[in-house]
Amino acid sequence: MRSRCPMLLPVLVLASLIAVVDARQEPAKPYAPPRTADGQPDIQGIYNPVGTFYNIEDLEYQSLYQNFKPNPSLSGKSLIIDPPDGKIPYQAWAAEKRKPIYQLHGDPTPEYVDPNAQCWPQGVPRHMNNREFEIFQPPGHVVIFNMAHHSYRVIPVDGSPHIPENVKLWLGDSRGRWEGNTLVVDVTNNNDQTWFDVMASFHSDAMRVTERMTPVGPDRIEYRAVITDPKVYTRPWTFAIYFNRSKDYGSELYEEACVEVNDRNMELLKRPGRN
Amino acid sequence: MSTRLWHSLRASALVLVLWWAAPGSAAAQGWSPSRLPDGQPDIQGTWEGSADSANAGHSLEEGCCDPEHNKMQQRAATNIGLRKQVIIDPANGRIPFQPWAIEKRREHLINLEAPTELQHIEPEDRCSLQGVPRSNLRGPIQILQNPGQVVMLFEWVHAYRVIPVDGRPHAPKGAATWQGDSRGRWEGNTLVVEVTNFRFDPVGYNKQPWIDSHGTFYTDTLRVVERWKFVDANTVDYEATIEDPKVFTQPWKIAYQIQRLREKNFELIEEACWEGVSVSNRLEAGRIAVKSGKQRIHSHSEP
Amino acid sequence: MLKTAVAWIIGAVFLTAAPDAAAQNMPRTPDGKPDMSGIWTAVNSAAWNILPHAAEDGVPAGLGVVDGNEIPYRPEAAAKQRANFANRATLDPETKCWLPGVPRATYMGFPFQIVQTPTQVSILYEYGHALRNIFMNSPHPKGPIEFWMGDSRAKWDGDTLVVDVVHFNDQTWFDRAGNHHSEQLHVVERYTPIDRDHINYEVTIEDPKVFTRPWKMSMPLYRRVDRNMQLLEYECSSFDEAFRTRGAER
Amino acid sequence: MSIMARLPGCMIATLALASLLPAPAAAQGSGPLPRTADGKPDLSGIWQAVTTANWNIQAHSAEKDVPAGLGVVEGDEIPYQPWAAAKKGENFANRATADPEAKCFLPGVPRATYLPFPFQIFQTPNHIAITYEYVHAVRRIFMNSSHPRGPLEFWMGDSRGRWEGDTLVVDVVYFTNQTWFDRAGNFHSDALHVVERYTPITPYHINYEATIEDPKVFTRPWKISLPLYRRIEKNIRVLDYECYAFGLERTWYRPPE
Repeated sequence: MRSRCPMLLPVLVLASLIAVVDARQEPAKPYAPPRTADGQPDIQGIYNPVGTFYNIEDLEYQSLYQNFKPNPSLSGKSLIIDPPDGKIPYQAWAAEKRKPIYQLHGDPTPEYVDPNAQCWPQGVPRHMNNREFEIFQPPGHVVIFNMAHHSYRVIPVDGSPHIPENVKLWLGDSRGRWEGNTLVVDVTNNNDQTWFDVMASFHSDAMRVTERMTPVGPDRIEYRAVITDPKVYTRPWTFAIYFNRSKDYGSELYEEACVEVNDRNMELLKRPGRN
Repeated sequence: MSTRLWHSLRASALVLVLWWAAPGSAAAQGWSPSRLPDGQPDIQGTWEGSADSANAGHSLEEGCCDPEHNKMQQRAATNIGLRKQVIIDPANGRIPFQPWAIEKRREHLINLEAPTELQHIEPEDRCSLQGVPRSNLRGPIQILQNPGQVVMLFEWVHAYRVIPVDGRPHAPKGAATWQGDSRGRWEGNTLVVEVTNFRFDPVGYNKQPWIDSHGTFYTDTLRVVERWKFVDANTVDYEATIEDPKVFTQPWKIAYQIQRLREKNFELIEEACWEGVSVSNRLEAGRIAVKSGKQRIHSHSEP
Repeated sequence: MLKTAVAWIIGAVFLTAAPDAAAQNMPRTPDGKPDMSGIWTAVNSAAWNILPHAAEDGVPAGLGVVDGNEIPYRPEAAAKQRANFANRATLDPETKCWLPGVPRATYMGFPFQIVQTPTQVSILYEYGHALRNIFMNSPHPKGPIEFWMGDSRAKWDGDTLVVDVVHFNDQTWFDRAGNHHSEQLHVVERYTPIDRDHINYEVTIEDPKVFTRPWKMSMPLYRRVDRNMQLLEYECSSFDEAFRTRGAER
Repeated sequence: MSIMARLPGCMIATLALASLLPAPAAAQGSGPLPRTADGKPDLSGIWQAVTTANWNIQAHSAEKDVPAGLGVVEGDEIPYQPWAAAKKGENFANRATADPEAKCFLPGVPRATYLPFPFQIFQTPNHIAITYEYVHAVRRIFMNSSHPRGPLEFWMGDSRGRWEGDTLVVDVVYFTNQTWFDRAGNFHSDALHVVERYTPITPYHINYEATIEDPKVFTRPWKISLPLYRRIEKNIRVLDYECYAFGLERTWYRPPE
């Protein structure tokens, strides 16, 4: 995480630590997970992300999407821990492009419909910030299975190179490595069709994401994603959530078809004068 | 549980067994060929139908050409008709069409003379594959052999035939092809090839090979059995029995000789027919002929 | 890096084994050469685009087969490729069922059969029954000659069949994305058996009229092991569409 | 255990003799099979069927843009009940729109296996996952555990696996009646029961068989079989093919050129 002014760095680190401290109940000694057969820290299991799906920059509006009341107590809180204002550092033209979505986000026209609502893959890091997902670690890989849209992401941890640059993929091309008990994932080759939430928080196909997943306890993983996109943002920004191991879900994710049953939803959007 | 390895072992074993079964007839008479590793007689080289079958590809009954046609093909003006009767059964040398098929063939011959649609131009002039036995009547045939198969390469439209001789079954009926599905076996020095699964166009009969340019068509029940009898190092007595109960009144047989090309290091060259063909002027001529009522049947024997 | 990779991956197999080590389980012809006779297929999406490409409607994504992921076009040739791409629906010679040329015939997704003999190796392609007769240890005829599939002359370099191909016309493309060449195209193919069921197919392409330097593509070829595998046909000139256009041509 | 081991010695010498021996139960193939710690053949890796079965699982001639194929159905005959044979003909006639693949729906089993796209097998002792490039279809094969109580309907069915010697046997039930076996209209009902057998022949080939049973549609079970090829390209990856999004990409927010 490069910041423009080195002096600022310690302050930022301090700030993110404070944000984390109150949430952490476990003892100070760092948690050491068991190992898989091929020596990876074993973080397998089904998790629920604790973040938000609706507006990562302002948690007050989480509920509008499902027509509940806004929650003023969360106003101003954001999942973005850097920059400190919790906002995505859009370049001027990009901030402008996003404005119409604010008026329409409750009742969007097809052009402004959230790609997720059309069952398209949610992209990185959003597919970690949605609903239950499973971490599966076969030899040499970490594989994430989502319940939503039966999407999956394969993260090889074998040191192999990325695919050629101009092959753009919905969930990008991930390469992972273990630094101690933290999985560090470099995600390149992202296409430009996914958002980070319902509010058209978009990116270009030059986006690169560096994720850090650190198990801090048997049932909790801290997740940080540093997002870089010189075409759309003025500087890199960092997004932070955590995952709780799901106790009630049982051990098997089932198939959730989306496209197959989505024709009806798409029809709802196409109201007169809207399609 | 059939494994790839197991399958190939079993197949090659079969050929060995097959070969031992018939040594007697080879030694009895004629040519004693050199043998390939899998026991097949070595018939590799380049071959071509002899002069007397030269025009049979155009018409198995009449041969082909008239003086003007020959000039166009830079052939001797007198190179007309068949030197030697190619159809040996029935004895009259005519194709034993059933009544309805005679009518259909006439229609083809009339359209051939004054084509107004692409469908009227016969498959060979549209650079299509010729099927069997007609592929063998069109220029040089290079034969290569590998364990378990005989491969025939042609110059015309870079066609080829792959003839397994390892006893494997025919392809399923549903996978019909223009060249038909060949399966061969050796009886002494005679390569016997059964060909079925021919591609059949039930509507226009023109998106399938014709047995000759004179409209000799067939249906999905066509079955051809070829006998390539290698009488000596340079001569094949070729015979083919053609059978289609829906079109012909009886199986009929053609026979002629095929000779080894003596030309040293002869090489097949690329013959890109489809890339160069243009049929539009033929259609233009056909439309003019029809408009002026000058339609006649295509023939070389009538005046 | 490979050793650590192997440590992580007990299951996955990286086929970067040196060809010689693996080639000894390769069947051999009586004259001691690797016997590549059989039916083969390239399994990739190079037929659509030999460069890396994302998925499109009907077009699977592909990692590309060109070394370095870049074709060194001259400026005007690069412009022509862009124009070809824009009009590929009508300009691609494949849409007219013309012979595909070399090396495109190898990776069209259709099987092809290698018939190997000491003096001649013939390759029979299911697509449009394209045929290449590769003559061993003999010189090209004097040019200029223009063939769709070029004139192929080969020799053995150890266990690798090296095929030199010249005398092309300028009508064929390398894929459906408009990558093109001139009649001065010179192709050198290297067929190196990795083991009984895989060949490493490497092609060097040279055409001073179109490219600033030679460039290479490479891909594995897979021996088809389907039960009773045989070539069938794709007689595309007989399909209605090609049929009709030919009739209308002047 | 070296993965790079090849078949010792030369194959040719044993050709004549070996063919007289009974078929070897386990696969001798070229080179010993890679195995996991618990001794099972390791099927992990990226695989692909190379066949025209997705056009038509039965033998078929070529048509425009449709390559010919020998078919993968054993005996090349599908034992439809009379009404079902008529329905299949109707499907074939309307295949351009009626085929679920035209609408980018999940392909079902066994069709997912022979789509012209690669898929990756991740193998662990009690759970095998298969991730498909086509519309990121996924199958989770839970080992040595029984199907949950039905009735349930999944597009990709519920898969339970076990090993029989070196063959992975996968029992799949709880299908919808929405998927087809190919683009030629071959269909099934929600009573479909598929038993897949993945038998590695060499480190690079799996013999894939699927027995198909559906008392509502067929008069008897029938079987398909085809080889799967391990993809050996260097750095091969399963990519993506999100066909329902083709032509709908948005550009209103792309950066100024």
